[in-house]
Amino acid sequence: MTSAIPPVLKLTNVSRSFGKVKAVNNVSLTIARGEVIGLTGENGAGKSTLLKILAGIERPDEGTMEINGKPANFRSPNDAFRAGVGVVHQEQSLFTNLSVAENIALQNQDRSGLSRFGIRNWGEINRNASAVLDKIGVKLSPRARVGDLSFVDRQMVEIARAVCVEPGKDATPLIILDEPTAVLEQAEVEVLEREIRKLRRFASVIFVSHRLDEVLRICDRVVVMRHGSLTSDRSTEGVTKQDLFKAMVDDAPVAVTRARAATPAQSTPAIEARGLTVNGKFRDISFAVHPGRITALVGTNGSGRGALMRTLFGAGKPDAGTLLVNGQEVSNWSIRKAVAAGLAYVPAERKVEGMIGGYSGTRNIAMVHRQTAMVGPLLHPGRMARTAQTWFDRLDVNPNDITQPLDQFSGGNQQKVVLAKWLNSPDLRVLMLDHPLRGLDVGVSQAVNAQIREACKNGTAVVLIPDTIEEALDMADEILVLRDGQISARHDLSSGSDLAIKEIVAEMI
Amino acid sequence: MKAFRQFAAWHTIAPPLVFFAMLLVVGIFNPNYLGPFGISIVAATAAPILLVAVGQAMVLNIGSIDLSNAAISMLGAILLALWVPQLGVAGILGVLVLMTLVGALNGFVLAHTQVPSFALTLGTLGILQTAALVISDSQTIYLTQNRELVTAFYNTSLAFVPLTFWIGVLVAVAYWVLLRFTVVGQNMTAVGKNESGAILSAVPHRRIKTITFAVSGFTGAVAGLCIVAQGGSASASGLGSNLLLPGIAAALVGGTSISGGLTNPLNVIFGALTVAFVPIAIQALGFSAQAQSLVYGIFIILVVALTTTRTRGLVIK
Amino acid sequence: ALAEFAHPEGFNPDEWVMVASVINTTNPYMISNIEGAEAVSKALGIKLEIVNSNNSSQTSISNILAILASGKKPIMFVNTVASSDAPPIVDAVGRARGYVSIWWNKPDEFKPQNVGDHFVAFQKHPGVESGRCGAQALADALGGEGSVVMLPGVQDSTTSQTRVAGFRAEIAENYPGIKILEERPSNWDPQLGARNAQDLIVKYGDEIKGVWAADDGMQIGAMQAFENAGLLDKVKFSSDGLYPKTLEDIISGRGGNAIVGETFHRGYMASAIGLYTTYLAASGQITPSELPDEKRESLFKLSCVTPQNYEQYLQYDEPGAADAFVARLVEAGPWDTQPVPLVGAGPEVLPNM
Amino acid sequence: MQSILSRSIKGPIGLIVSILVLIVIFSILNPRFGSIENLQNVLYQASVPLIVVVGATLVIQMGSIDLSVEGVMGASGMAWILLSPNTRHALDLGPWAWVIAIGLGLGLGLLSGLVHAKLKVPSFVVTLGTWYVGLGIAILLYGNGMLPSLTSEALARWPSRLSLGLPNSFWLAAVVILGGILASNYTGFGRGVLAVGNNETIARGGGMAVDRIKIAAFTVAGCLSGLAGILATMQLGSGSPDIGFGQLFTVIPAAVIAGTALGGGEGGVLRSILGVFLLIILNNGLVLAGVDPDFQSGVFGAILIVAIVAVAWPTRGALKVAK
Ligand SMILES: Nc1ncnc2c1ncn2[C@@H]1O[C@H](COP(=O)(O)OP(=O)(O)OP(=O)(O)O)[C@@H](O)[C@H]1O
Ligand SMILES: Nc1ncnc2c1ncn2[C@@H]1O[C@H](COP(=O)(O)OP(=O)(O)OP(=O)(O)O)[C@@H](O)[C@H]1O
Ligand SMILES: [Mg+2]
Ligand SMILES: [Mg+2]
Repeated sequence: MTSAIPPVLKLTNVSRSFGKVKAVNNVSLTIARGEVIGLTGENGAGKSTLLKILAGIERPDEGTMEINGKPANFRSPNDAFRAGVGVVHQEQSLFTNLSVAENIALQNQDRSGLSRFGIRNWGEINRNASAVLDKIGVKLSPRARVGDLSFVDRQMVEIARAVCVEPGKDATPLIILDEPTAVLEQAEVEVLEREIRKLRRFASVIFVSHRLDEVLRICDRVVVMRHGSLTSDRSTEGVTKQDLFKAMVDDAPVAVTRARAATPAQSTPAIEARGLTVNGKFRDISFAVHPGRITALVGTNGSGRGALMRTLFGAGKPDAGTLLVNGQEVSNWSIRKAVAAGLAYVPAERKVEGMIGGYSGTRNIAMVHRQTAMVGPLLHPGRMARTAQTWFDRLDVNPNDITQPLDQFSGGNQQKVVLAKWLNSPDLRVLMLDHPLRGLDVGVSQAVNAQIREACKNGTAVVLIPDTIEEALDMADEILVLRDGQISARHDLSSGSDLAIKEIVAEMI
Repeated sequence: MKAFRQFAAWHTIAPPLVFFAMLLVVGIFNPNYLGPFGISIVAATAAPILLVAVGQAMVLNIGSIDLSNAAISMLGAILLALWVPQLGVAGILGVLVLMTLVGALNGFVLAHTQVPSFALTLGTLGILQTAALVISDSQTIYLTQNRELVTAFYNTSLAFVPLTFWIGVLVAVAYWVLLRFTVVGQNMTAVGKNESGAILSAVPHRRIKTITFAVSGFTGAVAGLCIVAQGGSASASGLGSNLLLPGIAAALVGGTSISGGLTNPLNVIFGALTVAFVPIAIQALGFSAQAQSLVYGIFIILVVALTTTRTRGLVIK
Repeated sequence: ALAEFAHPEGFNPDEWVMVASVINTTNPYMISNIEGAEAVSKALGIKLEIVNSNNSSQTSISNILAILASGKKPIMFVNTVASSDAPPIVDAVGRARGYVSIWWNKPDEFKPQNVGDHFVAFQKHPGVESGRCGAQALADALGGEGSVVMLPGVQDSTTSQTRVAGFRAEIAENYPGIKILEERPSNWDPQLGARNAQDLIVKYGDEIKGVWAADDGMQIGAMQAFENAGLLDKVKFSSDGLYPKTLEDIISGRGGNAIVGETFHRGYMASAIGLYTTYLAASGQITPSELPDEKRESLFKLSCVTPQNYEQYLQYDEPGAADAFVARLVEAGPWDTQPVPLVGAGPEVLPNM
Repeated sequence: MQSILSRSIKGPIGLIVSILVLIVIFSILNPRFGSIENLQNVLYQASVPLIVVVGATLVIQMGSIDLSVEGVMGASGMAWILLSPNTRHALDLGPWAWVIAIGLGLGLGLLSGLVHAKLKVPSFVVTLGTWYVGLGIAILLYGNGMLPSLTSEALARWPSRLSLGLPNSFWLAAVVILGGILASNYTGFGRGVLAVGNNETIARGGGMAVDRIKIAAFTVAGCLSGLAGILATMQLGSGSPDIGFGQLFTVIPAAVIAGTALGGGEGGVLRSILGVFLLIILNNGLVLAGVDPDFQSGVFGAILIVAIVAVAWPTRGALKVAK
């Protein structure tokens, strides 16, 4: 083909290793102008590494890269940005102490008008940010401090920042979105989808997601990575989820379903809230979860689900209402009392709240329930290791090395360890999970869900904040819909009623 | 240098290595330092620094800082000098208990009011200084009775090294065991590495902070014992009144991270030896009195450049 | 160098090292200490090491220990950072089979007589006397009437405490018309002296007629504060040490002859006396245990200086004054050298108040 | 993450209230406390730490610390007075004395910055080293000679002379503060400092010249310490290597109390200035109130604790991280 327009991106035999791990192995990829490419693959398949190479953060060991027909040899993220590559990283990379506008401007230092003679022109910086935010249809004050924003809003700022790229004339920007939807809710995903369709008019897009239906819906072409290599590269037309599975893993996972637990007749609820209120977060919440049942809390971001769950766990003081655990009313509730009463909490922000990154799997698992691994006040390293090894084997943690610091594991494997930490309880009464599948691939997600179901079977009550409504429908016996801090609807799924996603979305907003 | 840095275990062996290298260099100029006398001097000087430093290292390990621990030593020394003549061993125990409580109070207030430890312990520092002045009536308290009970710790040597230093080593080993093999120790490091994560894992973080500062207070009191053992007397601005910065420096030279979650009390032993040895080495190498401050500064920078922990990706503050 | 100094039989100067330990190298008094030590070292032909304590007891002690490790026997003069430094230093010198004299600070109970021959002497200028000098000069200049403020040094320093006691006693005994408004310890620090003086000016305004400081450093700061407030010529100052800067101010009559009283003693005299006494013991020319108490725990003369008599002290700041002093010292012995002969025995008795 | 990490004092309101409470109490104890004369006195005394705190704040905002203040002040102050009309010798370089003295501060700051950024040595120890290097330079410059004092009446009186009713020292500090605020809010450097302090890893990943920012911050701090050394020397009228004595333990607590978290990313020049005033007023007030000197540091410490606890109390929470 002798097209006058060169491809936006042309990768030839690119590789990158970390020690023995070949994170990216001999990848060749071409993206045409205006194309939206879906990139998917298991956790640790090498997606982020590949994107970091495009973004100038990692340098390839081998191979060549061309952007808009020009050889690209990025030395820094700035080089990539100037060449027209804008990135939303998987891990949020905003300065939480600075304003929205400034975060956008910092990435955009070369733009004229933002500073004159080295002096910041705040008016222009704010105007520029407003313009960009408008362009992607986000309603945010440019002056807001990023640290005060919700996770989603921050994600929007990231996207705004990425679309600021201004490659030279005749050049097409390449916008890279590394799992932008992992933290988004249904409605927000729709906003993003619209946004990507707009982007396509002037840019090419690489979109990474573990949600295969999303990939199939949004993208023109889908590329699958596995162990660092490209295993599939084809148009989305006519492709099914099962096809993608096969390209990702050796054997497609067997979908497990669980018979829903019936409404218990007589048993005491493991946890019950009566009129629970935290001013400014949620109001008058009443519900009960019985042993062996799963209750999902759905709602938009900011609807108060997270705060409610934290309050149940003793991490926040209710302003009104009562809380009953195992039928007993509790007072002066605290995290330590909650844990002693058999409660467990898997927070959404795994790295910051869920685990001790610098500690090994062994130590993380022994953080909470370690009665069996203690001799008096001393730790029993042997027993700790045996316990950890049991869980690593049971949850199939990869790499199966209980001594490696947890921050060196992929997110999915981290989540397995966090789960193990709580499941290791001798008497787990209530398991609370805030977005437990965030960022996990299909295989790992099923593994985690299997563990949740298993715990449930053993008589644990589960409170779940799911990523998607599908997840809620798949897992829960009961769904509580929260809107603006109040319960707007309840659905008992054990009666077998057929619930439509649309219906729930309507109750959310 | 670069090759060294890449050497993964460098930071674990650097503190002892740098110390012995310095000893060797000085020994070449002045062989007496390689003998028992040289060793005993360095160890004697290092003893109070070591004690203050391991206490500080424990506090740094949970991500806080204790600016008051050297003042605790000072007050401890004065109380020892006042109490030991009448009370003997009970006086020593009394001081250890009291100073442990002072440390615990620091930690308790810190944990429950959630103020920055830097500011809180600065306030405690002021109060303790006043306490030292007032209790000593601005006098040097000279031990007359029961003098040997305390000075024996300095005057008795084991393998040429005074007992005060061995006490420091003992305490360092105890803390190492505490951190590696006990629940409390594991929780301390967890709080230092990720406090939010620790809180949500039901770590009793308030108790942990109280205990850690109590540990620092206790170690400070033992340092006070070393001061009195060496001086036979104590005063508010005398021996031991300049231990704060050397203590922090020794903890850092010993590989402790100032941002928390990383320390090895055993290496702090060598950190303290190094920090104690630098001025001695400068004197021994024969720099003029006027040049000593300059050379001291350069030495400190060089030593730390060699011993700093530079784990990949670790942000150096 | 001087003509070869004749050491007594059996004293080999190469086996010995002279050590002068000073609190820092930034204070004029300490620099003068070093000068005196150098003069003695030159005169006696014994190598000299200076220890810079950098205001820290620990540094002082460990650096002294470091020199002891060199293997030579020390002849040592120590200007201690704090009283409590004396015992461990003396103890270490004893172990190194050397000799030491301590200047200015030691615990009262720690007496050379009770320790042994290696602790040759404790020496100082009387602090009470110094305080009395300052009080007299100041009170007389005010005509016996008026309010004064005091700037002591470091609170737990005996030197400062004795000077303060002397000042207060003199006022109480002889100047009923003088009122002491306040004491503000200023840690021997000129800047703190200035800051405290400023605060006192705000507090008392022109009620302050006189300022006494425990040393000239703090007085220099205080004078600057009063000058800034435009009050220098309305206030009188007295202090201790007759620093070169102070001398200049007296000569120039700064602030309408603001400085009315000073004391005279020089750092080089202290170190020379200390080192020479110690040398005598080291070389066997004296046996400390046979000396009377006043030579073991000694007070050396301190002169009151006024704008009227300062000229007679100028000779001691001429170039070569230290060498000249050492020559007289070797001639007359440590207890009888002008202008600082031995005048009494310590420990200083604080006046009853 | 932010929602759970220490949300430091929102705005300096707690601090302003603390200062006002102190002012009221001290004025009741001694009416002279509120006089114009004392205002001038406080401003005069605050001017040196105010200059230093601007640099210190930049460094602390970046998550580092600069302990070298006192040494740098000594070196620059000594260099300046020896090159200005003084009692030692006749050498008088006029404005060049300023350039050379501040240049010395710049050099020392550059040294700290380079070693910290390039050799990756914790700033705490590097600057402990530069402290002694600076002090050592001051001592060597001082040598064996006599105390150098200013012979120029004009220079010696300049700091305390009043312009528009306030001492010149303070005006100098005000210019520096203004510069600091502008640099902090309106330059890439100032914003970079905040970004690095917030998250160095992200800053590096985002292609910011982190090392350059770090070196620049230490260099600016060095220059300002140098300037402060000159001012302190002028105020005293004589040079001393110890001219900076006590500044470190005014300036860093001032910044920290004012909410410039030692971890970086928070606080600001304006707030640190309030911190300096809190400490200076506290000291000045204790003297004016006639608190027994024996108890001064104790009362100081106690009030400090009460003040910071009062400021931090409303932000307590089960999950707040307090370092
Ligand atoms: N800086 C690094 N050092 C060492 N190994 C690394 C590094 N970054 C990535 N890896 C490894 O490279 C492999 C690919 O990681 P990458 O983050 O690219 O996967 P991914 O496909 O983005 O996974 P996920 O879906 O979880 O985001 C993994 O095995 C990972 O552990
Ligand atoms: N950092 C913050 N600053 C101000 N308001 C906040 C902040 N975080 C949350 N909120 C508000 O608190 C309320 C509850 O939010 P929270 O994050 O606790 O629950 P949630 O958003 O429903 O949880 P999730 O994100 O898991 O769905 C919302 O009104 C939200 O706007
Ligand atoms: Mg990834
Ligand atoms: Mg949330």
